[in-house]
Amino acid sequence: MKVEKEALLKTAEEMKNKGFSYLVKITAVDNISSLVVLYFLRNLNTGEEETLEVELSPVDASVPSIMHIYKAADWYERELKEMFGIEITGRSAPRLLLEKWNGIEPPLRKNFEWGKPYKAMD
Amino acid sequence: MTTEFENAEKEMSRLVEASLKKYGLKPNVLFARLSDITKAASSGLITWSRKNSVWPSLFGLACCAMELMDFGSARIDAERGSYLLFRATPRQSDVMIVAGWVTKSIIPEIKRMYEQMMKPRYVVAYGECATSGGPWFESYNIIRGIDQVLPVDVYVAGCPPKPENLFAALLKLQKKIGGNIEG
Amino acid sequence: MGQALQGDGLTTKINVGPIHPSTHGVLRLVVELDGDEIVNVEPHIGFLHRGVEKLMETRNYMQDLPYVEKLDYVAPEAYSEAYISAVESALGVEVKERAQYLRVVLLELQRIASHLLWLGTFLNDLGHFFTVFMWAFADRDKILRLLQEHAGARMFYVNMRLGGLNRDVPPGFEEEVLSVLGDIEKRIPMYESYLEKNEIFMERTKGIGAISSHRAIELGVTGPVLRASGVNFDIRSSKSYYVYDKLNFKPQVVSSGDVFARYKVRMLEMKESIRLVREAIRHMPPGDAVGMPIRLIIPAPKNKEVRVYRETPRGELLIYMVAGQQGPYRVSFRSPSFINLAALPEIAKGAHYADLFAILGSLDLVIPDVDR
Amino acid sequence: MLIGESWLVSLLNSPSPYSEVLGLFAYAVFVGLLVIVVDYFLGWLERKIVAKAQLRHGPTMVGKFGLLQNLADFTKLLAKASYLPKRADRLLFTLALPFMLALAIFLILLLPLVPSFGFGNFASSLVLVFALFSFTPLFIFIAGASSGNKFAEIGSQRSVLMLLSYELPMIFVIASLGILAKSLNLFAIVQAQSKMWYIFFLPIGFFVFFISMLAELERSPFDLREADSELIAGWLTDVSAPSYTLALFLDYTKTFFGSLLMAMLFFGGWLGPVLPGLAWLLVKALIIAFFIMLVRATAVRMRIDRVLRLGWYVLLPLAVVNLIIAFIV
Repeated sequence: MKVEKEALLKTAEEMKNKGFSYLVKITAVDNISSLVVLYFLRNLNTGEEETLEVELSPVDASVPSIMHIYKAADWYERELKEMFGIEITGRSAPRLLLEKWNGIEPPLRKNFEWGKPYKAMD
Repeated sequence: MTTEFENAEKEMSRLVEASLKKYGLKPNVLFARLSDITKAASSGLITWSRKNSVWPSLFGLACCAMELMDFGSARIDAERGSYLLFRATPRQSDVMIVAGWVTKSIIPEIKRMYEQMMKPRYVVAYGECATSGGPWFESYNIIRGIDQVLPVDVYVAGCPPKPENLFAALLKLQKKIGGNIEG
Repeated sequence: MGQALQGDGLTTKINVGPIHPSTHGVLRLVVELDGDEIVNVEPHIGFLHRGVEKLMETRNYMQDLPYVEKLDYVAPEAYSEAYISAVESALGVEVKERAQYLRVVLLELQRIASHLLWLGTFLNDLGHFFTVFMWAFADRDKILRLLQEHAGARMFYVNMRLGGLNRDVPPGFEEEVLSVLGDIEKRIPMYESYLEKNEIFMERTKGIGAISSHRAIELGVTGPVLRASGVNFDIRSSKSYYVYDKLNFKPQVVSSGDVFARYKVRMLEMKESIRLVREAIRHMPPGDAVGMPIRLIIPAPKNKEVRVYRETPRGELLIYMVAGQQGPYRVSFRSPSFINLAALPEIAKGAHYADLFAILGSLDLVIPDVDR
Repeated sequence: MLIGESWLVSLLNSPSPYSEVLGLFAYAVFVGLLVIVVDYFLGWLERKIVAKAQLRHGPTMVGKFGLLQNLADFTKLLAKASYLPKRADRLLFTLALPFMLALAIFLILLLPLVPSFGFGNFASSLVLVFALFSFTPLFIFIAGASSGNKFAEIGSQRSVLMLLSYELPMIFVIASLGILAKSLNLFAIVQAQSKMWYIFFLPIGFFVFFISMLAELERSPFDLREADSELIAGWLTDVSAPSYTLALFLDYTKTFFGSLLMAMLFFGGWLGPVLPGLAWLLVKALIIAFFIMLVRATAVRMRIDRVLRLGWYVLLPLAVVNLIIAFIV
């Protein structure tokens, strides 16, 4: 189900009231032209699934945080930030999830320079 | 490892001679001969005891840690072969069995743990990931093998190597401690 | 040390370091203690991050199979089977009838082995000096030997192919499976009576780290942890992939939600898995189960986006794959231990310091699965 | 030959003036050797028992039945480099362990091993033994706190907590024994058991005594000081290898002391039909040590507040009941 970035919070609220109370996963796909963020939701009683897709421009992508709606979103959003460099607006600045991960640009983007000579961190 | 001790002793005896010469004293013959006797006797016993009591320290990183647990479990009973079940503190253990891939962010921890272990200490690189980075050698966060960080004594091939391989590797390490395999 | 006086806010920060006997893998917990009570737990992960999803994008379908198994190395069968069914649905390949039964048998055997490993390490965390650890590992060894007969390796069996397995089971495999399950079935009541009559064990697990079912759904926990707090949800019944509906699978649910409930759910699941394997073997149709190896030249993938939901011993695994020509364009794993660990600070708040390790053990985490 | 005390008595009343001093010295050396041999054997026995409980057989490769395994362990540990942590308080940290070991061996010296001779042959030797025995948790606290390691500090705090909750029931049980034997002298208590062992008079007393002794010796269900899975090694975290040998010896000496004490107070120390006194005592002590080690192989560790609750609410009333029984009997 396609969702605009601005309408994300409202639709997330709606889905929660409609019974989609379980957030399965937040992940993103970097097809070079655009960055798609996917939210997998599920209604535990009926078992049906629903995915919200948000289209973002790859340059400085940012997504509003839905942590206050789905408590489980906290860690997923922080992983999104470190793996894709997508800014998460509207929440406290999270500590780095992955230990000692500063200074390395997001690896899961397609333009990630592969096999850069790494230096054993002393 | 044992070579380290030889030059340590040579160093010690050189210092003793230098200080004795400085103060113009004659080395105390009786005492010197006594220390030789005890050293000769104890060196035999000490190497024997070091050979026969190798305590691994708990350092399971990843999938090889599962095989490490099997190594300690009932079928291949580790305690049978003088490898007491894993001592938790690095202070009281001799062997550090590195089981799993080594990432860049864990290097400070490995180094601190290695320094905490007491002097005659050995490292066993258990499994492909510890010897050469294993299937992840191209990853951006992996160190290709523990030997870039620590001096390694025994490498164990296999992914994951069977617990019996580890038993054989530790026996080889014991031979090395006993001094009949150099380097 | 800033040792705390009762309730005056002065807390000690304890660094349960990355190399610690009871963290299974490398996980640093910064625990804030007020006296013996936990004020806040902050897990630091990333020590075992090796960028699997990035690596998988650069390799073709067949080369990724070993990667997927090493994600969760306590139940590698579950992950490799989920990945192969993702590739199958991408290429639109049908799984053979007998292969479906065989996959269920292998999956459930792996589940029993993983729960046995959990039982051993869980009791080690409670301070039980390696005894049940040895018993559980001895039983687990029998199952590993069974899987080794089929696949040739103890832990990582790259034995899944498109539409089936790489080879059919050796003759006499079924009788052996039944005999091994026979003595494991005798062992489980022994474990249960040994533990549930042990008054100290009950004290250490009853009522500790309890979360209500609403809280569990809110935190997004999954698998036995979710079913232990009374939420009746199991992928095997809701999605009923393969032949689980024919084997009339019933999810095991306990409602009290504490550490003891998680232990109970896993024991019930073991019994259920034994029943499932027996049913599967009884109804297994003859015919071939050998699948097609993934060759380099493969037909263009039919549907681009693929979602596969599976139930691993630790929880619900979702593989979302965008299929590329040779290899996956993008693979994303929803690893159950990741979200269970994210719930740890909520569950462990207010517990005693010694209970932190009981709770950590009851969540059954596999840290490389968290860091990917 | 060695076990029988005849040679000791003859040495004592030999005419030479130094006989008194020589006798005491010989007795002390004899007890020291006995402790070392029994410690070594207990260490080996423990690994074998725990292994058998876990469907495997313990050390077998080194020596005949793995007998030399402990020798190899001890000498290797002694030959390792030693290390004093920077933040540790040097004097206290180095002194704590040897002092504890000396105290434990001295306590065994006080016990009435041999009927006719012993250091503890005066009026209230039982009270003295327990007063000294309650020093060990204090030393553990000193060792833990002075090692400057956060885990060790928690371990040492727990040891003091446990001391409080387990001294009281023990003292009540000793009081009941004193009433039964009408004297606090260890020798008299053992002598008084010639007709009937005290275990039949005071079964509750033995039960309370056994549990609180387990807590004092930090054996399995209560080994909170050295909780492997939580505090890495509790107060032993920063103890480097050579002093770890002392810790091992200390552990087994305390177990030996605990089982000796229980053998004497409840099972009539050296009273036995055929064998010489000391042999009977050793047999009983080893049986009790066997049970202590079996508990270690099977019990889950308790949480610190449960341990205290057990101490105050369960053991104390039982000890009082035991006291009343002692009055009646």
